Amino acid sequence: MTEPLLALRGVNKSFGHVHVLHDVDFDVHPGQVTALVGDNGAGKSTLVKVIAGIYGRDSGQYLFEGRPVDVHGPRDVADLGVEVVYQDLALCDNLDIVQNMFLGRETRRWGMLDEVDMETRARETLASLSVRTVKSVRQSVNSLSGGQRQTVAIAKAVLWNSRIVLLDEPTAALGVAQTRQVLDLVRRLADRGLGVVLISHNMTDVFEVADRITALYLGRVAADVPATDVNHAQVVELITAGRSGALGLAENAL
Amino acid sequence: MTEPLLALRGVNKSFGHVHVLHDVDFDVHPGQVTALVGDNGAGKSTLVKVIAGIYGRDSGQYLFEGRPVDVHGPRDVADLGVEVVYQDLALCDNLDIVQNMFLGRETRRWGMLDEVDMETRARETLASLSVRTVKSVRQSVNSLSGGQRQTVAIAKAVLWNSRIVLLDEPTAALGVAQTRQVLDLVRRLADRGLGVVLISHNMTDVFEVADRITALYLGRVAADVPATDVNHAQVVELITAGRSGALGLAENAL
Amino acid sequence: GSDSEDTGTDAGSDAGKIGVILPDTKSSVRWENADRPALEDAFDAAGVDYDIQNAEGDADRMAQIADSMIADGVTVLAIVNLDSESGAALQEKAASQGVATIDYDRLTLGGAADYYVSFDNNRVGALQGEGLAECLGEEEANLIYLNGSPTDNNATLFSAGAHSVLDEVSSYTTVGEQAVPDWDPDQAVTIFEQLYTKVDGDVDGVYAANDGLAGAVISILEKNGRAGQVPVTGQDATVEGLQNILAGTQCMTIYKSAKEEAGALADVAIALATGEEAETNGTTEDSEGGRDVPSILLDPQPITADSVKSVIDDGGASASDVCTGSFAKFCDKAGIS
Amino acid sequence: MTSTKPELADSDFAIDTRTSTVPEYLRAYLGRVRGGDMGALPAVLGLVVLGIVFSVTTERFFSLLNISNLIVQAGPICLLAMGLVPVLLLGEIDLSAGVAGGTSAGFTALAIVDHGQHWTVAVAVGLLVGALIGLAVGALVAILGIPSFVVSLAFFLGLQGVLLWLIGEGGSIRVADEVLRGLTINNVGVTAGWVVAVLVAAVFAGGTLWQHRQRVAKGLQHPPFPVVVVRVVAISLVILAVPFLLNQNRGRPTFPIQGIPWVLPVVVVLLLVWTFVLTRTTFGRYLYAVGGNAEAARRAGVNVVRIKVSAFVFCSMMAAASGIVQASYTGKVSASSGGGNVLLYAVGAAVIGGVSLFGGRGRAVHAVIGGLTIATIANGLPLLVNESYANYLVTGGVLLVAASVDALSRRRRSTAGV
Amino acid sequence: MTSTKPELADSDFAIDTRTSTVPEYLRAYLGRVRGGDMGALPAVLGLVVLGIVFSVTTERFFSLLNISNLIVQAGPICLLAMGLVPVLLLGEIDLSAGVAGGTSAGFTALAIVDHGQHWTVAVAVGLLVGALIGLAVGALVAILGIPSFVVSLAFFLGLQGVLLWLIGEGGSIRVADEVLRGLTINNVGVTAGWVVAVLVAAVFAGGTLWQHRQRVAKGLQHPPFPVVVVRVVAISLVILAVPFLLNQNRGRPTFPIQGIPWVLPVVVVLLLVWTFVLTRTTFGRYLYAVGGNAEAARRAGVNVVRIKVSAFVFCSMMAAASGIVQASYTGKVSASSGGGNVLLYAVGAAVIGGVSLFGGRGRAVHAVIGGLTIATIANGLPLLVNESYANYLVTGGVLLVAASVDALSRRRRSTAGV
Ligand SMILES: Nc1ncnc2c1ncn2[C@@H]1O[C@H](COP(=O)(O)OP(=O)(O)OP(=O)(O)O)[C@@H](O)[C@H]1O
Ligand SMILES: Nc1ncnc2c1ncn2[C@@H]1O[C@H](COP(=O)(O)OP(=O)(O)OP(=O)(O)O)[C@@H](O)[C@H]1O
Ligand SMILES: O[C@@H]1[C@@H](O)[C@H](O)OC[C@H]1O
Ligand SMILES: [Mg+2]
Ligand SMILES: [Mg+2]
Repeated sequence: MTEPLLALRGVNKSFGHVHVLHDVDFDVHPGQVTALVGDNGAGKSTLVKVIAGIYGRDSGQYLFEGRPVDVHGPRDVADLGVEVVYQDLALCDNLDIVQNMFLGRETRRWGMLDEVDMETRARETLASLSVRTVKSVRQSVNSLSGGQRQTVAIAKAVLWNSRIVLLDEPTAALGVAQTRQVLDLVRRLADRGLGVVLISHNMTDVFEVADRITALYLGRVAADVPATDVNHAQVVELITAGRSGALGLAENAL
Repeated sequence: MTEPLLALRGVNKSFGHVHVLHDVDFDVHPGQVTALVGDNGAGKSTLVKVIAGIYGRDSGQYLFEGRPVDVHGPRDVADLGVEVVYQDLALCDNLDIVQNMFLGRETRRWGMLDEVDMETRARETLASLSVRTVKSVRQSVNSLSGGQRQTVAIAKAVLWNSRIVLLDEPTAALGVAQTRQVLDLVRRLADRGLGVVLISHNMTDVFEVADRITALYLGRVAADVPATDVNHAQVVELITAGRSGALGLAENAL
Repeated sequence: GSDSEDTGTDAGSDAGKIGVILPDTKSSVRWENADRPALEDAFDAAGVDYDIQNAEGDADRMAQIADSMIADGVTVLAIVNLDSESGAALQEKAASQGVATIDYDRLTLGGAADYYVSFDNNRVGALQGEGLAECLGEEEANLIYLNGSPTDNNATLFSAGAHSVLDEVSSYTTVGEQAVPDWDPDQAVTIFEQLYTKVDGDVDGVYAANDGLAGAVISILEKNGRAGQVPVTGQDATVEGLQNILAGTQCMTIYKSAKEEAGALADVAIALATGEEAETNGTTEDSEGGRDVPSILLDPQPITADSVKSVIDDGGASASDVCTGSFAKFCDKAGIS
Repeated sequence: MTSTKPELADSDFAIDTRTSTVPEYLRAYLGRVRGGDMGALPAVLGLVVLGIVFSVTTERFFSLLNISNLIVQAGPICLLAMGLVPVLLLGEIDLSAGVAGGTSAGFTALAIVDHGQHWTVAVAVGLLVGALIGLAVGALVAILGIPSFVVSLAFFLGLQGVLLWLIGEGGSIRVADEVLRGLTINNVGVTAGWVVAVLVAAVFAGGTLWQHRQRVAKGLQHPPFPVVVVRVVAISLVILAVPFLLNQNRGRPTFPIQGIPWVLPVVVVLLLVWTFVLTRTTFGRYLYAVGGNAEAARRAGVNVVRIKVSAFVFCSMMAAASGIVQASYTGKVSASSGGGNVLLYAVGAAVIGGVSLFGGRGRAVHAVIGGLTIATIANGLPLLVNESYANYLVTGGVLLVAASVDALSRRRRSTAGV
Repeated sequence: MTSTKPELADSDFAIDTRTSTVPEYLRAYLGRVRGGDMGALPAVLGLVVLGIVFSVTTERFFSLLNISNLIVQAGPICLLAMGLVPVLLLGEIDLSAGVAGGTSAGFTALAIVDHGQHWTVAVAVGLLVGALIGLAVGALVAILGIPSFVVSLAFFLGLQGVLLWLIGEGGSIRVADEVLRGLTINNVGVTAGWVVAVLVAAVFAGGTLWQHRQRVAKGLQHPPFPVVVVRVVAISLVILAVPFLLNQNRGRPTFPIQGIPWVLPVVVVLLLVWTFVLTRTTFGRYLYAVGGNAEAARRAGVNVVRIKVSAFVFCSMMAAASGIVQASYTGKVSASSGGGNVLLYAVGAAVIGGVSLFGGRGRAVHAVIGGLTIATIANGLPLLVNESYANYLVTGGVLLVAASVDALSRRRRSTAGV
C-alpha cells in the first residue's frame, strides 16, 4: 500500500468532561476513497474537524506525507491542500452563492475582486453538479433549499486544486440526480490521485465508491479495512456494535 | 378513499419575484403515509412551511377536515393538531435537549415548570428512537452531532397527541439503526390513524412506507398517485423531468 | 471609625479631614483648572488634611462620594451642589452622621449647610446682562439667548438674572432663546447656527451663558463674517474667553476669583473643624428653608478688554496660556506679558 | 408516544441517572470549567480581584461603614441591570431604561409632593409609568419591527423631555417621604435582620434538599449528596454573615449605625423573584428560546411578540424601581436623573456579570454581580485618586481589568489549538 | 475542477445570463422591493419625509443658507457613522469612537498650537492617535475576547480622562489653523466646484457603462441597457445640481457666501473610498463574512482576528477624521468633545440608514443617509421649537418617525400571514 498522504496517530479529543475521540489512528491514502462510517454521535464529524484544524487535539500526532506538521487552524490545513465539506455546511447566509464559493480564496485583478471571473467559474462548477432551479448565482444562500445549500458547499470545496478532500455526509440532502453527480465526482477525484474521505450513513453509496472503510464506534476505531474485505452486514454490525466476528474492538474495550 | 384530513387547493407562493409554488393541490389522508418527493429546490420544504403556517400563501385555500380554516401562524396550525419536523431542524442552540423537546408545550405543576416530568418523558421518547452516545438529556443541543440533533427534532414532534405529522427529510442525517426506528415510527403513526407526510430523497425508504406519492416538479404537482401504481424508475423520472409516460405535467406546462 | 489613623500633616491632625466635592468638568473648566488648585493651595497653607473630588455632573455620584468621604473620616464637607434638592438630601444625611457642611459657590435651598461661601448666581446673570447692554448701547437690537444646561439650576438662575436686566430695555427684542444640553459647546454651535439661520442673520447681540458657549457662538459668527460685530457675553474668565475678548470677538466675561473663594472656604472649613466660629460678612436668605445662612459673599467681576489684565494679575489665568500664537499681539496691545 | 416505557439501555442515558461519586462529580465539574462552562465564576473572580486591589491600596475600603455604603450604592445599578436581563436575553437593548427610571421616580415623587399620596400609592404610580413606557417601547420593537436600539434611543431623548416638562428647567423634586427616603438611609432592626436571615437560610436549605430528594426519587440526573450538603452549608453561612457583620455598629460612637440597609432585602427579593421567573416559569424559558433562536421559538408556537413586549415592560418596571431607590439615595429627582451614562453602566454591569448581548445567555445573579463590580469601582476610586482625569482613566482601566479576568477565564480551550 | 466547460442547460442559470427586457427588469425589481429587499430606499424615504415636514413647518428650512449649514453640520456624524460601519458589520460596537475622535482632534490641535506643526502633520498625528486607540480596542476584543461593549465602554471613560489631561490648564484648545478651520467655514471656489462635479459625473458615467459592457461581454447577469442609461443620467444630474445650487450666493449682500463647503468633498471622497473597500476588496468581503457567520469565515481560512482588529483601527481613524471636522466647526476641542450622546447618535444614524446591529448587513452610503437624517433633525428643530423639553420630545418623536418609515417599508411580506 502507498504511504498515507495524511495520518493521525493516537488522537484524543474531549469537550469538557466528554471524551469524544479515544486514541484514534486514521489514514488518508492518495488515489483512494476512504469511507468513514459510524453511528450517530460516534465522533466522525469531530474527527473531520480535528483534521481540518477547527478543533485542537488533546494529544496525538498529525502527520502529512509522513512528517509531523503543526496545525493551528483551518488556514494551515488549507495550505496543505486539504478541502473540507462540513456536515453543518458553514456558509455565510448573508453572502451570495459566488461569494460563499470563493470565500477566503477570492480571485483579484489589479487588487480588486474579480467578480467576472468568480461568477463565471462558480456557474460552471455548479452546472457540473446538476444544480437546477437556482435562479441566480447572485442569490444569497439563505434563500436556498437544503439541497441547494449542500451543493454550494460541495462546489466550494472542489473548486480548488487540492490534494485531499473530506466530505462529511455530502449527499444527505441531495436529490437522486445530484447524489449521482457527487458520487461520480468522488470517484473522479480519487482517480485523479487525490485522497478522498467520504462520511455517509448510506451503505450502498459507501460500497459503490469506497476503497477502504474505517469504522468508528463510540469514538474508537473499530476497524480499518479494504472495502472488498467486508460486506454490507458486517459494516452495519461494526457500526452498531463495534465488532463483527474477528473484526472490531476487543471485547474488553467495549 | 377517505376524505382528506388536510387539503390545500390552488396554492401559490412567491418570494419577491421568485415564484416557488404554482397552483399546488395537496392532500393529507388519515391513516396514510403520503410521500412528498421532488428534486432539490422543487418546493417541498416551502410547501411544508406553508402548511405549517410559517409562510403565508399568496393565494389558494387551506382546508382542514373539508372546512376552510384561517391560519395566521404556526400556533394556529399546532392547535389543529399538526406537528412538523423541519428540514432545518429549528432548535434553540442555547437550550438543552429537554427544553427543546418541550418548547411551547412545557408541562407545569403549581404554575412552575415541571422539570421532573419533562425530563422523564424526554428520556423515554429518545430511548425509543435508538438514541445512543448522548451523555445527558441536559446537554445543550449545540453540542450534539448532526444525527443527534435530528433525533431531538423528531422526538419533539412525536411527543404529542397530534393528528398529522409532517417530516421534512427526517432521516437525512440518521444512522442505519436510527433510520430504521424512524421508518417504523412513521408506519406506526399512520397505523394509529394519523395523517403522515414524509419528504425523502431515498426512494427505497419512500416505497417502504408510503401509501401515496406526490411528486413536485419546479413548484408544480406533477403527480399524486397511490404508491402501488408506480415504480421506482417512474418516480425518479417524475422528479427529474416532471413527467413519466402518461403521468406527470402536460408537455406545454413544462 | 476613628481619625487617629489619618496621615495628615502635623498641624491639622486633630482638626479631622475636610472634604470638597466639585460638580463636574464639562459645564466649565473652572472647577478642575481654577478651583481645585486654589483649594489645594489654601488647605496646604493651613496645614489641614483634605480630599477633593469631582462628581462629574452626576448627583448620584456626588452622594456616593459624600458617603465615601464620611466613611473615610471627613468631618467637614463642602459641596458645589448640582441642584438644591440633591444637595439638601446629602447635607441632611451628613448632618445625621455628625458631619458639618458648607455650600461652596452654589446655595442649597432648603439645605442644612452651616455656611455659604460664594458669589451670587443671580447677580452673575445680571452682570452679564449689564455687560451686553453696555456693548450694544441704546439702539434697537435683536438678541439671542444661549443658556446653559436645562438640567443645571445655576443656568436657570443666570438666564433669569440676565433677563431681569435686558428685558427692561425696551429697544431690545428677544428673537431666539435655547438651552444647551450639558453645556456642550459642540451642540451649542449647531443650536446657535440654526437660531441665527432662523432669523436670517438678523442678530445684534448674543447672551451666551459662559465662555464655552460664547466660543461656539463666535465660531458661527466668524463663518458668516460677523465676528466682532455682534457682541457676545461669557462667564468664568477662561483662557478661551479672555482670548476672545482680547481679539474683540467677545464683549465680556465674568471673573469669579477662585483664589478668594477657595481661601474663604478654607478659613470657614478650618474653623468648623476646630469647633470655632467662622468669620462671615453677612447672611443669605434660604427662601425655601426659611432661614438665614451665615455667608461669605464675594464680588463677581465683569471683565472687558480693558480689565483682562486684572484677571491675569490676580492669577485667574496665566499670561503664557492666554498670549499664545496669534493672541500675543493682542496681549501686547493690552499691556499683558 | 410515551405510552411504551422502553428499558433504558446502559449506553443510553446511564451516566445521566446514576448517582456519581464525589470525585467523579468534581472531575466532571472541573471538566466543565475547563470547557468554558463556568456560570458566574469568572465574574465573581473579577469582583474578588477588585476587592483585593482596593483593600490593599486603601485602608478604608474594607471598613464596615464602607461595605454598607457599597451595598446601598450598588442597589440602583443592580436593579437596573437585573431589569435589562430579560431584554438582553432576547438580544435586544433598551437605551431608555435609565431615563425611564428617572421619569417614573419623578411621577412617584410628584404623587407625594403635589398630590399628598401615600408612599405605596406613589410607588405604584411610578411602577405603572414604567410599565407604560415599556409597553410603548416593546410594542414598537415587537410589532412594528423597528430595531430596539433606535426605538429606545428615541425614548431616551423623549423621556428626558417628559422629565424636564414634569419638573421644570433646572428644577428637581424632593423625595418627601420618610419611608422612601429610609430605603437607603435606614436599616432593618437588629433582631429582625437576624430573624429574616435565619429564615432565608432555612428555606434555602430546605428547598435544596427537598429538590435533591425529588430528583433522586425520580431517577433523574443529580449531584452526589455530600456535594449538596457542602453547598447548602456554605451558602447558609454567607447568608448569616450578612446580619453578623452589618448588625455591628459602624457609625461614630456619637451616631451609632447598625443593621442591614433596607435596600439589601429589596434587591435580594427581586433577585429571587427574577431567578424564579427565569428558571421556573414558561415566560423565562421563552425569553431564552426567543433569544437563542427566535424562528425556532415561533415555530414551536411561542408568541414571540408577547414575550418581547413583556420583556420591555418588566425591564422598565425594574428601571422604575431602580429610579425610585436612586431617588431615595440622592433625596430627589432632577431633570438629569437616569440620564448620562447610567444606562451604559447598567448594560456594562450585566455584560461583565456574564449576560450575553447577543441574547440567550445570562442569569439574574449575573446582573447583581456585575452591578456590584461597577459599584465597587465607583466606591473604591474616590478613596484612591483625586483629579478628575485620573478618575476617568482609572475607572476605565479597572473596568477593563475586571472584564479581562472574566474573558480570560471564560475562554474556551476547546476551540484553541493543541 | 473547472477544466471541463459543460453547456449550461436552459433551466440552470438561464434567467441569470440573458438580457432582460425593461418591463421584465422593472417587474423583478418591484418583486424584490415587495420581498423586502430595498437597499437604502426606505432610509431615503424617511429623509425625504423629514425634509417635507420641516419645509412645511418652517420656512427657513429649505433656504440655501440652511442647506449648506446642514451639509456642514452633517459632516462629523456622517464620518463617524461611516467609521462605525465596519465594526457594526462584524456585529460589534465601539462606544469609544466618539471620544476617540475628540481625543485625536485634541492631539491634532495641540500639534498645531503647542508644537507649531503644519496642518498636514497635525492631521496625520490625529489619525495616528485614532489608529492606536483602535488597535488597542480591537486587540482586546479580538485577541482577549472581551465583549466589545465592555472594552469600548472602558475606553469611552478612559479616553475622557486622556482628553481632560491633554486639555489641561487652558480648558480647551483652539483649532489655530486656517486650512483646518476652513474645512467647515470656507467653500470650494465656484469654478473648481463645477470642474470637480463634472469630472465626478463623467467618471461615474464612464465607469458604470464600462462595467455594464464587461458584464454583457462575459455573459453575466446584467440589467437592461436603458435602465443603466436612466440611472447614469439621474445620478449625474444630482451630482451637477450640487454646484448649481451651492455656487449661488447665500450670504448677506455685505458678506457673500458661495461655493461648495469643503466638508462635502471630504465626506464624498471617504464615502467613495469606503464603498470601494466594502464592495471591491477582500477586506470588505471578509467584514461581511465574519459578521454573517464568523465560524464559516474562519473555516474558509479568513484571519478573523486580523479582520476584527483592522475594523476597529479604521473605525477609530474615521472617528479621528470626524473629530477633526467637528473641531473645525466648533473652532476648538473641549473636554466634552465626542462625549455625551455623540456615539449613540452615530450608531443610531447607521441603524436608521439600514446597517444591522447584528452584523453582516449594511453599506457606507447607509451611514451617510442616516447621518443626514439625524443632522436634519438637529438642524430643523431649533427652527421649530424653543423650549428644552419640547426639543427633547420632538427629537425623540421625529427619530421614531424616521425609523418607522424605514421599518414599515422594510417589513417582509413573505413571513406575514396570507
Ligand atoms: N462541542 C461539544 N461539546 C460537547 N460534546 C460534543 C461537542 N461536539 C460534539 N460532542 C459530542 O461528541 C460526540 C460525537 O459527535 P460527532 O458530531 O463527531 O458525531 P458524528 O459521528 O459526526 O455523528 P452524526 O452521524 O450524527 O453526524 C457526540 O456524542 C456529541 O454529543
Ligand atoms: N426565502 C426565500 N427567498 C427566495 N427564494 C427562496 C426562499 N426560500 C426558498 N426559495 C427558493 O424556492 C425554491 C424551493 O425551495 P424549497 O426549500 O422549498 O426546496 P425543496 O424542495 O425543499 O428542496 P430540497 O430537497 O433541496 O430541500 C428554491 O429554488 C429556493 O431557492
Ligand atoms: O461657573 C459656572 C457654574 O456656576 C455653572 O454651574 O456651570 C457653568 C459655569 O460656567
Ligand atoms: Mg457528523
Ligand atoms: Mg427542502
